[in-house]
Amino acid sequence: MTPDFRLFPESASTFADRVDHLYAFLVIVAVFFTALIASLIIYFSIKYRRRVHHEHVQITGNYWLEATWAIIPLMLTMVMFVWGAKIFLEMRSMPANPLNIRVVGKQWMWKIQHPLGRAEINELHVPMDQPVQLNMISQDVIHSFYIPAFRVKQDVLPGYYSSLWFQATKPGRYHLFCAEYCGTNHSQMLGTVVVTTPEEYSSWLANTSGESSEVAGARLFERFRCDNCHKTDGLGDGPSLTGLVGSRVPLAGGGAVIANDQYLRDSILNPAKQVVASYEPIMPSYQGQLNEADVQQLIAYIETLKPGNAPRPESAAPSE
Amino acid sequence: MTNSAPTPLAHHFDNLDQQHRAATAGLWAFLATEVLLFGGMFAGYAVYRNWYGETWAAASHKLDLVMGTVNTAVLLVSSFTMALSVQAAEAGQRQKVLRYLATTIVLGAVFLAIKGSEYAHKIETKLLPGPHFHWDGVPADQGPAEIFFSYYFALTGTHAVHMVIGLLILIVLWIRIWRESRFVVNGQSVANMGLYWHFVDVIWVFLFPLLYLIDRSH
Amino acid sequence: MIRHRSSTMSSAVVLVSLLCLLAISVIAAHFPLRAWSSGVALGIAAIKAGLVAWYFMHLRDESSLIRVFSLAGVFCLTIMLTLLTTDYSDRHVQRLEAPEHDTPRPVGQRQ
Amino acid sequence: MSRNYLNADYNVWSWLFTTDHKRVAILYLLSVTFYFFIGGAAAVLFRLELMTPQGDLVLPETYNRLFTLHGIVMIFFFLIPAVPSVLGNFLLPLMIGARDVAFPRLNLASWYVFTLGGLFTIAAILAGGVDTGWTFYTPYSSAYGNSNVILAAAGVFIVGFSSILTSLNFLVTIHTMRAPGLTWFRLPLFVWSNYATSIIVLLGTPVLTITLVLIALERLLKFPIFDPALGGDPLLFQHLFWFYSHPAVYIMVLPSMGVVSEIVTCFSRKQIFGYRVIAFASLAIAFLGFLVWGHHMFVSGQSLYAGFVFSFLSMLVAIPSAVKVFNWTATLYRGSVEWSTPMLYALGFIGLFTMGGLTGLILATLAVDVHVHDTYFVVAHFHYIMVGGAVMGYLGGIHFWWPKITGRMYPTSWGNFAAILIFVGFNLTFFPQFLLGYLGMPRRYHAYPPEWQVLNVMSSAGASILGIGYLLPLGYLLWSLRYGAAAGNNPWHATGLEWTTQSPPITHNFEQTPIVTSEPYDYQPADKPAPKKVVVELERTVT
Repeated sequence: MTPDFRLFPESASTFADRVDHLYAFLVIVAVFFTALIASLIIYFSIKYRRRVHHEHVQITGNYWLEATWAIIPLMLTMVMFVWGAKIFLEMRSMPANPLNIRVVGKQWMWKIQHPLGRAEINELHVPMDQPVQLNMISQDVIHSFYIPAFRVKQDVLPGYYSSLWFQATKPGRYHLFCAEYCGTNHSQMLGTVVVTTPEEYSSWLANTSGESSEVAGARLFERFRCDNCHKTDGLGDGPSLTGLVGSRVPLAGGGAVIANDQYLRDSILNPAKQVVASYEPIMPSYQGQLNEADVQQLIAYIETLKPGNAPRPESAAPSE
Repeated sequence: MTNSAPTPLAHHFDNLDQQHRAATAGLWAFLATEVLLFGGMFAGYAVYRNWYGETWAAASHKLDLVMGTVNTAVLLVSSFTMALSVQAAEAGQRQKVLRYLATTIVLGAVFLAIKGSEYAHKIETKLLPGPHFHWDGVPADQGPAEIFFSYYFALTGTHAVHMVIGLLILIVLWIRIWRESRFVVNGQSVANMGLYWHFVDVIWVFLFPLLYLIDRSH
Repeated sequence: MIRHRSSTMSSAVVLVSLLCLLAISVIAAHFPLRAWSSGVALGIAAIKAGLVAWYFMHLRDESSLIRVFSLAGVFCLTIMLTLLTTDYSDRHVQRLEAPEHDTPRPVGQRQ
Repeated sequence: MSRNYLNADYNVWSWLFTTDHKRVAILYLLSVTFYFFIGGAAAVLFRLELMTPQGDLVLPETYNRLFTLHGIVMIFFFLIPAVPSVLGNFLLPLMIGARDVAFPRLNLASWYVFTLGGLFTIAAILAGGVDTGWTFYTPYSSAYGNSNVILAAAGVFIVGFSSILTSLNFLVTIHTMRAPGLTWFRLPLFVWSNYATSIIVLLGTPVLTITLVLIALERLLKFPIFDPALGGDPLLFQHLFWFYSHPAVYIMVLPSMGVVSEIVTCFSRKQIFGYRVIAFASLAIAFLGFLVWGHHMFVSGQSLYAGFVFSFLSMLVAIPSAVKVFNWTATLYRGSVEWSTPMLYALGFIGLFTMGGLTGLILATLAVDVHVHDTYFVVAHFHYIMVGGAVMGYLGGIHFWWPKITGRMYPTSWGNFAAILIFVGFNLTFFPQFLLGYLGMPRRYHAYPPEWQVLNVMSSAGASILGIGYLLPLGYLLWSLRYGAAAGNNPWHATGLEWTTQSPPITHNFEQTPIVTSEPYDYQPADKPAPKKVVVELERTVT
């Protein structure tokens, strides 16, 4: 028996205990009914075995009894549904001020981009006691980001952002898996989640020479000449991007959307999907020219464009 | 030649009525299956049409409305002649059956010919999805438009396959009735064929507005 | 044995109705009906399909069993489309026309 | 020996061109047995691989192909056809007093279609296999995987038509060919459950069929259908796939439920407890089965609301299943229970299906599913349903009707031993996987962290017991064909029309069309000869 042998997983996030409590309830129900059925079967088939019980009695049914054993399970399942839905809703309600980390999944690795430029592969450093939100996208096939110790999992799709949040509660190193079959080395698409104190995380974060997403995004913005159309004064062929993120964008053909990551990504790679009202659908697709990490950097840059801010940070000038 | 000879009774049925009920029920159950076969594509169609309404309207305008309308009419008329064949078969009128079935076959072939020329035109104008697809509208619409044409070809292609199968069975049926010197109008097989043919027609009745008639107002 | 109520005359009437409906459908598509456009087109298609099924496919002479069979596929397709809406009505494209709910959005959305 | 369907004619053509539903059933029996052992062999290999945490026995590519092979072959070529196409084909006309199914030639055609689909699948295996998993998820299957996706999809596409043809036949046969007096509520529950199954097959299978066509179009001709790079939706495929493949679980298990109803009544000599409720529960399962597919997609990125709706609806499926389990158990109450081989399988079914169903509820609970989705918990759960349920039911049925099918009796002590061995081996194989799943071991992993080795070794050890358990019936059933005692027309003293005709039945099933005057499972108390005695005599002659 290896020293690590255990029958129950570690609990290291705020969700873990809550999911475990629900699981315990479910297991108790399951064990109770399995034991009930099994003991009834064994008891009946011994007590009424043919050797001692020739005189079987015909009983064709009993509607009250049957109604009872339809209604009791029904009530139990409703408890399961409501309880499960409640926690699920929290898992899917993104916290107010999370630490945002961007994740790109590709065959067969996880690329992780922290704020302030620190990036890593197949490792995820997070501070404990602080909500962390992962914004994830896949470069190729469907993957699934899974941290058993946190009881969280979310499929990572090509073409569409998905997100996941958790709040770690215990320092340590935990497994990170790809849970959706993604090809030959699916079982090697592993990683480690390293939970540290917020102070350790800050110093880890600072210890980098990498350039931040915003700066890299600004360079891309420059290189692809996005500002030719997206002028800050809104008089270009495309809408101004200042203050765009989080705002309500009216669409050609009615309706409107909130300008979130998905909207920005679609507008860059698949502009036809949602054309802004009163603009011509002339924006070309940058599909094939930008990979998912580039798009994330561009979005990070666009997020900095707020009214009052300088339209472009100094560092955005093409370096070299 | 006005009375139909009795349909032969298969060994495992008690009487002809039972045999007839079984055949009709079987065919209708099969058609229920077919609804879901097309249904799988309708579901995808609904999703994308909802997402890419404008682009899909633009892509739909690339389809030839005249040809589509003519083809719909051809198919509706062929349903009519098929219905007449069934009616004639039930009345045991062999000559009429042969005549109406032949008309149906010709109309079915006309439909496929028109469809074929539409396909050829789409391929010529690079609207066949795949590596050579080219969209001359707004460049950004390329992807969703290509998806439209994927659905166009998948839906009409599946429909065309059904037409071809129907035509082959019709031709075999026609030859069998024609060659039987001591004529046995098998009312059941003509009726079964009729159900299938009408069903394929009904599918087209839905495909036509879904593909050709997306918002033609501008 | 098989006797369906049908005559050349009645079939011809059905055909003429079908062709008229086809014409209406094509004409209607050129009116700016906006949101109603596909509803009208599909409604007319449904009427046409109903005519074909009821008269040409002899549904009016069949037992209720056969009528149930004829609707089974459509019913099942309706289930599929209805349940798909629970997903697609709230995914990817977020229309604001529905009032903003407090419930969270699955897609990363920060404000 | 008197004339029967087996000795009516001997040459090969009389089998290959038969339209006798019983002979078609035998053809299916041979086919599905073949595929069962192919799929089993793949399982043996990957269970061996999983004995150690490192992927050291086979390459990752090979491992992926093995589990895909196991999934495709077991699901489409064994579980789905097993009970309907073998037992259903053989028994359905007998049970309703008909001379054959409604469309005998179509019935034979379904076997040829099945065989053709099988050839494609075998071709895919021989060409190097396919590595998409049986789920064929896009965009991996359509754009990235470089294995024989098209061949394998073609095999599944074709085999779909065979189950459609069989179901079409059953549906029409049940509607139009019941013997005089055999009203709907006098039908054996096996017939009811096959009826419900046929509805699912007819309405579900075509959706999978067309989805596979769409995959082929996308892969071969580069038609964008699901491709996210061009604005397509990769989840659309999952919706369409599970629209069939979730109900497919009920296609696998409902017929086995029917088998269990027959066996439990016979060996407790009781009418079934709550006949109508069980009959309607089958239909309810068939209906509700279409409403729950989205519970395979809780973490896939489908909307929150879809998650709520599908979780809620999934809970509802538990009710008819639970009612069935309670009713079977209640049937034993004050019966006269005989521990025969089929009965052991049936009781095993009830227990294992209960566990499978209850763990299904755990999976339907949203927050917990987030953790256990795509882990070994799911693997364990569906094996409890499909192997603990469907396969136990199938084997129970084979042992119950073997004397009717072949006219021979197998050695019952061997039968009992194998049944117990399978039960033990099964639990040892799959119970540890529940623990592994909650620990977080993802499915389809070729290598895994070392701390999970103990449980994996237990599972592999159980699999070897299970493997032996499955080989035993193959041995003694074949043995019984030659050496088994003549079974007689009704060795179990069961009710049901199939037992009123000769064993093996004559080609046209009945000398005269039977007329039914009594309720199903009309086991008369006392005055009949004690069946136990007969079985004892049989055992004596056998051993």
